[in-house]
Amino acid sequence: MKPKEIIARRVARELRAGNVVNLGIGIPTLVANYLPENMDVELHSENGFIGLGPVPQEGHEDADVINAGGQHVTINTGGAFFDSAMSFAIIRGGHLDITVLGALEVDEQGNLANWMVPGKLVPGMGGAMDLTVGARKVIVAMEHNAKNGSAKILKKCRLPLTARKEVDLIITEKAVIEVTEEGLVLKEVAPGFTVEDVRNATEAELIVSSELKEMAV
Amino acid sequence: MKPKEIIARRVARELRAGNVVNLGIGIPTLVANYLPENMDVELHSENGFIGLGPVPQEGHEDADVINAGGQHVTINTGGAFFDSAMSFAIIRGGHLDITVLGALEVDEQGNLANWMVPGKLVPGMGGAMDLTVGARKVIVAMEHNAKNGSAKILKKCRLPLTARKEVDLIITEKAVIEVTEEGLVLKEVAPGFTVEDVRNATEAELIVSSELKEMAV
Amino acid sequence: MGKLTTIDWVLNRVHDETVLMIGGFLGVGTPDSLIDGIVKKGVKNLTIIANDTCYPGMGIGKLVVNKQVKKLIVSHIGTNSETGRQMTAGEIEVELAPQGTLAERIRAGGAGLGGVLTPTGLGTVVAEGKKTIIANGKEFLLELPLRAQVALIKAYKADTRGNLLFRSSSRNFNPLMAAAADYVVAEVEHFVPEGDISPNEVMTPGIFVDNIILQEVYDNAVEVGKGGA
Amino acid sequence: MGKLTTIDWVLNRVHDETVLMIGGFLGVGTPDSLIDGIVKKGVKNLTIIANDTCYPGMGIGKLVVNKQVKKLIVSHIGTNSETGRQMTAGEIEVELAPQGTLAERIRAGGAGLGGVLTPTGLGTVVAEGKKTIIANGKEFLLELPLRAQVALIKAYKADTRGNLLFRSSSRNFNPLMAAAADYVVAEVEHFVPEGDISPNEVMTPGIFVDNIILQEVYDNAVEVGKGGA
Repeated sequence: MKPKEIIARRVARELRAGNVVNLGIGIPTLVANYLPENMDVELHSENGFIGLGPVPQEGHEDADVINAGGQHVTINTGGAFFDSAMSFAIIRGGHLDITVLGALEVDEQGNLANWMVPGKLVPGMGGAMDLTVGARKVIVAMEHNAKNGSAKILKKCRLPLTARKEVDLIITEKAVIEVTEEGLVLKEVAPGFTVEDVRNATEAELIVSSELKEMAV
Repeated sequence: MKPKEIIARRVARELRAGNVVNLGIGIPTLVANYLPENMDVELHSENGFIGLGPVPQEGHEDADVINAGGQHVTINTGGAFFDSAMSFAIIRGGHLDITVLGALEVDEQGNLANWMVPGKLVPGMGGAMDLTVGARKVIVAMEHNAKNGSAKILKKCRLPLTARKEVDLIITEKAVIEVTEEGLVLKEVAPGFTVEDVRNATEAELIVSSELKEMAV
Repeated sequence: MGKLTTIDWVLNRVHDETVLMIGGFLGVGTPDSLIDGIVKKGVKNLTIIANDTCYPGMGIGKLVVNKQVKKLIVSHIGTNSETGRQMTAGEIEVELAPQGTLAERIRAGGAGLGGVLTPTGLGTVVAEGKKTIIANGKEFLLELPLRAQVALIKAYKADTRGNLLFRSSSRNFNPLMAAAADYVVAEVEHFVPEGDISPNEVMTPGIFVDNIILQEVYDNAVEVGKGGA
Repeated sequence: MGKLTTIDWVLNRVHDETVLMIGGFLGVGTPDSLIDGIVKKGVKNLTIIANDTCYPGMGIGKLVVNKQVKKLIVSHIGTNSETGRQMTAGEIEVELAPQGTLAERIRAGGAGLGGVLTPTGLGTVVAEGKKTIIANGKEFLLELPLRAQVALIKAYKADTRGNLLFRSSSRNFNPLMAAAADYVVAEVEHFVPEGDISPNEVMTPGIFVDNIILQEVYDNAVEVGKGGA
């Protein structure tokens, strides 16, 4: 299995029937593919609807139905369109159970950086700051390390923050890590990796959970 | 003509085609009866619509269509219903050209008191404070004096204010008075009254306009 | 989803001291069946956030007459003499808020805003005890969000997901309250299957609505309208 | 009423230095005909308030590529490399706002609020230079309202009074912007007589809309969707 698939599969296990969930661009979007059939999760699209459905077949695109990444998607029966103020009232007002976002960096305090690299990449925060502050549970879904192998789970974020102390759970292809008041708690390690492997790939201190488990994928 | 009719007729002359107007309870409501036929004024009802139409015939009431006074009314073709946040966004956001309200007291600075008499009457402000602050033009439509003959146009309001310095024009059965930086300017006197009559019925100082006219009713 | 339930089920969430939001404007858009249920249950010391207290024997007015209310946050009580009497007698606490301010405070509660700045109420008793903030060189009052434990709203139609349509001027505060409480119940006239309300038509998305009850049959149209005449 | 007009008429209100709001999210819900008109007119130094700058050759992206923009207030520019290039080169000023904050700022501009308190952006560069306010014991950023001289929005359908219906996810910022500018123009696909849109269906009341233009025929559905893929 590719790392992205492992991550998406594991994130899918965090979702419960009835949850209202926003899936960010990239790996988070893949999570929708691994939800149990008929599990009634309400996917929210921050450009203005709830009930985000699958990508339409070629030739069946509706010009007015895109997701927040600009791709053509569909809306499920029973969904609802609304304006941007309502969309972010849902996000900010605590009506979103879970947001799943990618990250450039995340740290021991649950700080998140995922919106810019000064001097290099300034795409803008889009909805990420509101999602991170507003969602009841913030899950970071990302590959454990950067392409050059450097750590992304740090003692302290070096890039400009998206939000302060808002991350609850970090899910990578190597591990599941919970952000707690005491610091980062290693809860699960993926098959084929040891605790030491995860520690070596991580800059932040990791507290090994007394209930450490193998990561289910 | 009864005083109320004189007042309502004169107020109607202040309205222009295309104006978005809110008419308060009491004398202001009567203004709708004196608009020129086919003059396209958009009446706003703060409980949630634009396009307020006439009272329906007995037996033709729609349970869900009332005005802010709780009376059954109708909505004109081309009108629109909305929620209370939108209704007051229209009011507060400067989208209302004119509000016409009754008053207990109004003073030289354009202060208005029309929502409570301590120890006696505390109905609440309803939409009056927002209407007075938000509308581009605030017209007070009231009988010149209280039932006991006492002045209602004062040097300084004694009752708790509805809003500070927001009144633009005062229309009574005796006079039309404009609120200016210099004070209250008497612009029109109704047929049958003299400037002295108006002064005697008014506590506030009145500056007689150089263009004083007979009030058209 | 099973959002449709009974009034009794809903009343399990309404106790002495509960903070309630109740939709409606002079009785129009008020969930009458739910109110009748509360009257029957007889819970006391309610805090009610609503536009008004309707008329003495109608809508929210029933709860006032039945002495079930400890505190009101409303914009207007002039149509219910009993509310005024209880206030003057010190039996009920009444916080009066300008109607547009009330709407924004409820909206802020639902939208996760810490407050809004409004010019309404400056220089009046409404400003007493509130922070004044200068923004862009102008003075505003800081008005804080309102939330409730339970919101009882009235809609015209709901589908099985809880998506709502409101009708005419019965919309008023209902969509705002739907977002601003921990537990939200919509009393509706019509209950339809998922798919009967198009995603473009929905006025309140179903994710805000926890339960739905069908309104008992009322025909108080004429009385409501005359009460205000 | 005569709200229906021509693009040329609308362009009489768009000059060098005009502050514009333009609806849309990655091109969906963007008034393409009006943008083409501005490109043709060639006015410079525009300030544009919008969610994003779409893709280089599309929607608002055309105005960027054509170097007609002095300043942007947007939540995202990552889909338009030319915007990034001009920003890095100092040719364009970009103020980035969180998308929900942008929505509330525009709404506040239209609703006559002096600002809103939001938790979004606390502890980030977004907080720089902004007032922090404690409300109910929690910290919030004070975000100020946005208004424009001209709002160019896209709707699905308008009636002669200017009442608007939006379709699907093309709604986005359009209803908010309709309330927040001195002059508001809706580009629509369908123009119908007064009465064809029921008062209960209206999404933006006609009183907000000064002029309406009919959209020229476009069929860029597939390209827009692929641009973001």
